[in-house]
Amino acid sequence: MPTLLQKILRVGIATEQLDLAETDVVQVVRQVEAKTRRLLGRSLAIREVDAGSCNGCELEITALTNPLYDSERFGIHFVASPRHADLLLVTGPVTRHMEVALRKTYEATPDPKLVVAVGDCAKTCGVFKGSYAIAGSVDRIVPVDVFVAGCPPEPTDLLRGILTALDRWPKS
Amino acid sequence: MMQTLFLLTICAYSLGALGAILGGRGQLGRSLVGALAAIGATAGLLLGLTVIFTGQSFTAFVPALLPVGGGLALRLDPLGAFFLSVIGVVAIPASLYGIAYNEIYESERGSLRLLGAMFNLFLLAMSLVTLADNVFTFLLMWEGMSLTSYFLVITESDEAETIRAGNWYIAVTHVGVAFLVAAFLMLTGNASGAFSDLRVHASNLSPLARDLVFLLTLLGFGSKAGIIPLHVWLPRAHPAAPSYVSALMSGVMIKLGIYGLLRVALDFLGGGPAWWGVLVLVVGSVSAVLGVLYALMEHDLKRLLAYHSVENIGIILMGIGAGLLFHSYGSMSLAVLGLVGGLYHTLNHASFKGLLFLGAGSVLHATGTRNMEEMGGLMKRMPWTALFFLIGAAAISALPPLNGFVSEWLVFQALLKGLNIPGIEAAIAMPLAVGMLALTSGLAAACFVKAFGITFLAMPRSHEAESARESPLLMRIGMGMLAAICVVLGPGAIAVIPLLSRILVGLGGLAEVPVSLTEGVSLQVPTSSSQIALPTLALALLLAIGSIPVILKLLRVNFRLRRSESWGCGLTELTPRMEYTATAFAEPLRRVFAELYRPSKELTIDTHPESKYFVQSIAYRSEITPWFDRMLYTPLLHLIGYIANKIRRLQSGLVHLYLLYLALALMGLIFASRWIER
Amino acid sequence: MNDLLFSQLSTLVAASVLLFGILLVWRRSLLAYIKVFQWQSTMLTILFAIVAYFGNDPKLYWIGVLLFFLKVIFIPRLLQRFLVQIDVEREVAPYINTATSLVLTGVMVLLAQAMTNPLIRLITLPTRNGLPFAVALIFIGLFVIITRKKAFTQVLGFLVMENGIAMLAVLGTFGIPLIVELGVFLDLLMGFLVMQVFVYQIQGTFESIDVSKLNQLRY
Amino acid sequence: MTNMMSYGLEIGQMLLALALAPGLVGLVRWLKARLQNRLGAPPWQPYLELRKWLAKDVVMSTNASWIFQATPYIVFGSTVTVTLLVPLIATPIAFDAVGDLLVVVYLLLLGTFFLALAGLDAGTAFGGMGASREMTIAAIAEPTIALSISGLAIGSGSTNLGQILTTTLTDPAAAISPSHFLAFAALFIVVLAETGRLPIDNPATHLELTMIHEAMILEYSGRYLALIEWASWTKFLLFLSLLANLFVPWGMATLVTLPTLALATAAWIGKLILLASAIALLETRVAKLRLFRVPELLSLSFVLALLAVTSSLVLK
Repeated sequence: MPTLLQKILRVGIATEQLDLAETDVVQVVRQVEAKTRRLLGRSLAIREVDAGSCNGCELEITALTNPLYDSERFGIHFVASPRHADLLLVTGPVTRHMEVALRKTYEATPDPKLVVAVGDCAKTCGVFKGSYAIAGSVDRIVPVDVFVAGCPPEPTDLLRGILTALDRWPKS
Repeated sequence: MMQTLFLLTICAYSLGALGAILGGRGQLGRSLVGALAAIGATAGLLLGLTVIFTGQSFTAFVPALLPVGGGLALRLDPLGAFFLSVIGVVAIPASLYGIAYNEIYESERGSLRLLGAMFNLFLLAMSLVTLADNVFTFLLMWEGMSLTSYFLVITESDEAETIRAGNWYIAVTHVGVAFLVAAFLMLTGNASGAFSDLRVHASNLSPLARDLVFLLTLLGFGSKAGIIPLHVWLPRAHPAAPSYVSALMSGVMIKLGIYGLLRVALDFLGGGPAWWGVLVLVVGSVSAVLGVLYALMEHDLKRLLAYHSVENIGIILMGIGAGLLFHSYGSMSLAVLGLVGGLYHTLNHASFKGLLFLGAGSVLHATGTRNMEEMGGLMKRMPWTALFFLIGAAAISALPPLNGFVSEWLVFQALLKGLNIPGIEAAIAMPLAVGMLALTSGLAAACFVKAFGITFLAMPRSHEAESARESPLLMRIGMGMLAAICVVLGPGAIAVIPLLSRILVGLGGLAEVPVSLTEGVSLQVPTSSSQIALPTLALALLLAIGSIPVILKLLRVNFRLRRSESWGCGLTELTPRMEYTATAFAEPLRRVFAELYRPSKELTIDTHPESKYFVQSIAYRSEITPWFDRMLYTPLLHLIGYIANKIRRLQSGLVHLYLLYLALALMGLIFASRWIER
Repeated sequence: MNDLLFSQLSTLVAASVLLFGILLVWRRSLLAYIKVFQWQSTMLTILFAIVAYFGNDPKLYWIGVLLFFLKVIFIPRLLQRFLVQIDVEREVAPYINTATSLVLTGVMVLLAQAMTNPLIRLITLPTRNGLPFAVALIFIGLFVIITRKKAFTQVLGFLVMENGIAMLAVLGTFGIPLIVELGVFLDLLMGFLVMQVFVYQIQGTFESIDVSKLNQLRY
Repeated sequence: MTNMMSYGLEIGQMLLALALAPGLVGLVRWLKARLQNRLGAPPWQPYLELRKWLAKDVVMSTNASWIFQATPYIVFGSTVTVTLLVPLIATPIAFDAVGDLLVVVYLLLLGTFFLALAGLDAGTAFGGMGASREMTIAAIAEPTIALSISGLAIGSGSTNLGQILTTTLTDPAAAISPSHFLAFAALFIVVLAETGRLPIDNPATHLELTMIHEAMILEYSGRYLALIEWASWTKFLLFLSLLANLFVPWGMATLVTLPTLALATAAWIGKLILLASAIALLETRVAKLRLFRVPELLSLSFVLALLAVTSSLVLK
């Protein structure tokens, strides 16, 4: 126990502070925070759907929750059920096996909801294009609000994508 | 007035029995037989209530009938009247329910005549047990009750299992009767068999004889009540009997064991040393915990309920044991607390267990199976049955503000007060009893989540469940009556409890003034500030639950609702085979209590001949043999079988030899009687 | 008031000594056993200090200090080194499973209460209320020795039992003469060292410290 | 105390409990984030979540029945009723006469019972798994609760909450008795189990197979989810308040005047923050137990409670 506490104290807060240099990243982050606050009461629940990706995108998405990026500070967190989600984060070229699953996940999410398709595969099916196992890009299965390009996209891009999607949140 | 009610009870039941033998088929016949039973039960209930309210006993003496045993002596005092009323509470709905339920026996299955007649006679015998005022009448009616219920158990005699259940029942019951006869013989001595003489004679018995009488009655009545390990007949006989008969047997008949125990231990013997109370408490705790633990492992809906009867008898006995313990220490007001807790639980158990058995019967009627693994989704197909079963399930799980909670609260309070009793046996027994009672109620809640959830919720697991239909109106009325009683007896406890404490007035040296357990709308524990006001609580709860939607509406919360498939993690189709089963639901508890259950496991995996990585089928089989079967009854049956085999040598088939046996027995008896004379 | 405080404090600390005994039944990792023993001995030292302070018995301080060095520092350190050498981490599958063991522990405590009850009524020492805990702790130590398979755990059981005896002594008589106490310590140390050698031997012979394997010696 | 004031106090403490519950959970989360070297969401995050859920649609399974719809109301309603029964800032309160400690426990069991049924209602495997686990843990935690209650009831001779508090307040020496201390330890373990905290259940998990509480509510959304989560947060606050007030009642108001109430509220919140920090620290320190180790932990707490009762019997 004492060793653990010592370690915690020594490391301090690992999350990158916002008031560093006024970089691009920080601006994005600020905007996300402001927008989530305005639109969702600063609470955005994300359900991640891996529709056949190579897991490259997942690695970056996971990075969003680590102490460095700590998406939780903006009220963005990942949930275990689409019933709890506001936004679906879909990765990968949609394989034929995952087609139904993706559709059902979309169906299971309560309105209002958003879909962000992550990675190049999600838009163009990438190198998997034309394979017999592929059902098509994400937007052919479910309506997509925003595509995030990149193979894989960086966490910053992900945040930017989420931010853009939030613009489409229905005004009540 | 009382005379009329009494005669009406007797006549209605007798006519019912007669009518069933003469006709009793067809819609009209069935209705007539059932209605007569209901009338008899109503009259009995009214008679019981009259005696309780006026506090005056009702007596009837017919010396000409049964002259050998001292005549047919009947007397209904408040204690008996309470149990007579309990019979009425369950018998009225059960009779009405039976009218519709019996339709399945119109065809060849079982004899409707026998069923109707035995049903009425069973009710009559039970009623007269509470009225009996001498030993002979009591034992005769007790035996009549056992025999008629035996015939009711084997109604569906085309099934081998039913016959076996009947055999178990009749065997255990008669072992019990043997204990009772011995106990009553010791109690009677040279006196006449009248109960008033018994009271006098009991006070002259030596302490050792009193202890022996107590033990014999505990065993005798315990076998009827279903204490562990004498409960083995319950999980066998209850599923076999028609459901409304199970409701009566479990709701009422086993309670007459409690009646007998109270009558002898408290009334005749006037209480005893502390260890009587501790013994009853221990027996009660063990029955309660083991009953519910084995109930959890059952997937046969009616067997599950039968094991719960064992559990609830345990809870009743815990109250009574605490009462006897306080009685022996002379703290009479606390003794009343424990006894009232036990008695109130008797009434409550009668109502909710009756209800649950009727509900299980309704499910059986609709699906034709008792196996929970083949049910599911009945909520939408049988909404009324589901609602009533839910009320029963909540009541038996002791959820406030229903009736089961009140009686468990009383028993809890009695046990908590018991912690203050000096003496090391109480200091050890009481905390364990508190823990076991709490464990019991927690496990009961878990078990009824299983029973209700698997049976009624989600998707149907079989074709039968899929095509189930709601039961006929009369069956729903029967269940509805009991459900209403369960709800009313919760907050209504403040009206019933004073009556219960009045019943106990003067019994076995309890105070002549009824102990007040209520104050205003509160239930109040004597010599303590523990109290609950159930009506206020119920009101607060209803208000809290009811006002939430209103407040949400006022807050303009989003009320849109969309129906969609269940979230199955994106599965193509969620089929009933993927649902959680009753076995799976109980699995964690089976593991937790593995040391007790010692389940046998058998796992067979068939793989493809080419490669062991391709599994073709997996079969899993796990069985639990209750330890009392394993350790007590199996050896016992072997022993009896062994002895019977030896005795077979006596059977030669020669008439001369049999005559010799007769002569020898006669001579032996003569000598024996001379020896007893001396 | 002083007596009341003495009584409450000593009982409280005695109860916590017992608590660590119960924790020993619950835990599984051998390293945790050592920690539990260390904490228990610390509490025991505090108990000695309390009795020494309120009972005006300065020599108990000395025993307390000795106890601290022996049981909180020396033996745990030895045990830890020992653990590294035998390279076993967990007590697996005791003869009686943990949940049942814990319930049995509860029953043993009840028994201890029942046993000491007449005694408590007889004596007037302010520390008398802690006596059942001491007896219960001895039972628990014995129970651990009986039901656990690893020789290491049995050593711990032995140590805990010894703690129980020390607690009984300090609560029941306000400590025994120093020389006797020293003798007991020496005894304990010898016993401990013997057991250590014993465990080494088992380890060397069977490549395991599972005592249940000892029955192979019959063949 | 006049009637008017005592009922005002009841309503006041109910509103206070409901209002503070999300904040308390947010505080634990924030502290945990800090201990994980993260910035974390601010403590008021749960309020924002509530607001969002209340604005969203509900999606309900086609398999589900009215049980699914009634459960959130029953769970929330029973929790609200409990907030009336538990003395939070002042003692005695008017509802002491309505329900005692046993009623508190059984009312919460009522919510658990229906939540488990709702878990089964949609017919999904995870819902059933959650229901089964929740009921298992609730059942085997029950003896400990009952025994801790008895341990408390021996001293005061009653299960009446007001009476227990008054007894402890007037007899501070009892507060350092071993039975008090042991009952606290026992109840603390049970509170962790009942409110789904580590090491029994991980409130932050996303892995269905390790879930207990959350597995039952995977099907819920929108306002239903808001009600259930709010109720479970309130339950957490209530259990912590019980722990704080039953064992360390000092600071509670015994007279109803504005200054004493303000002081008592401050003391209560202080105690809650202390306990919440302890839980956050504990959750950082320990790992989740395997499900079948949980009964062992609970039997440990049972032994502690048994010890609490018997030692207070011996001391009598």
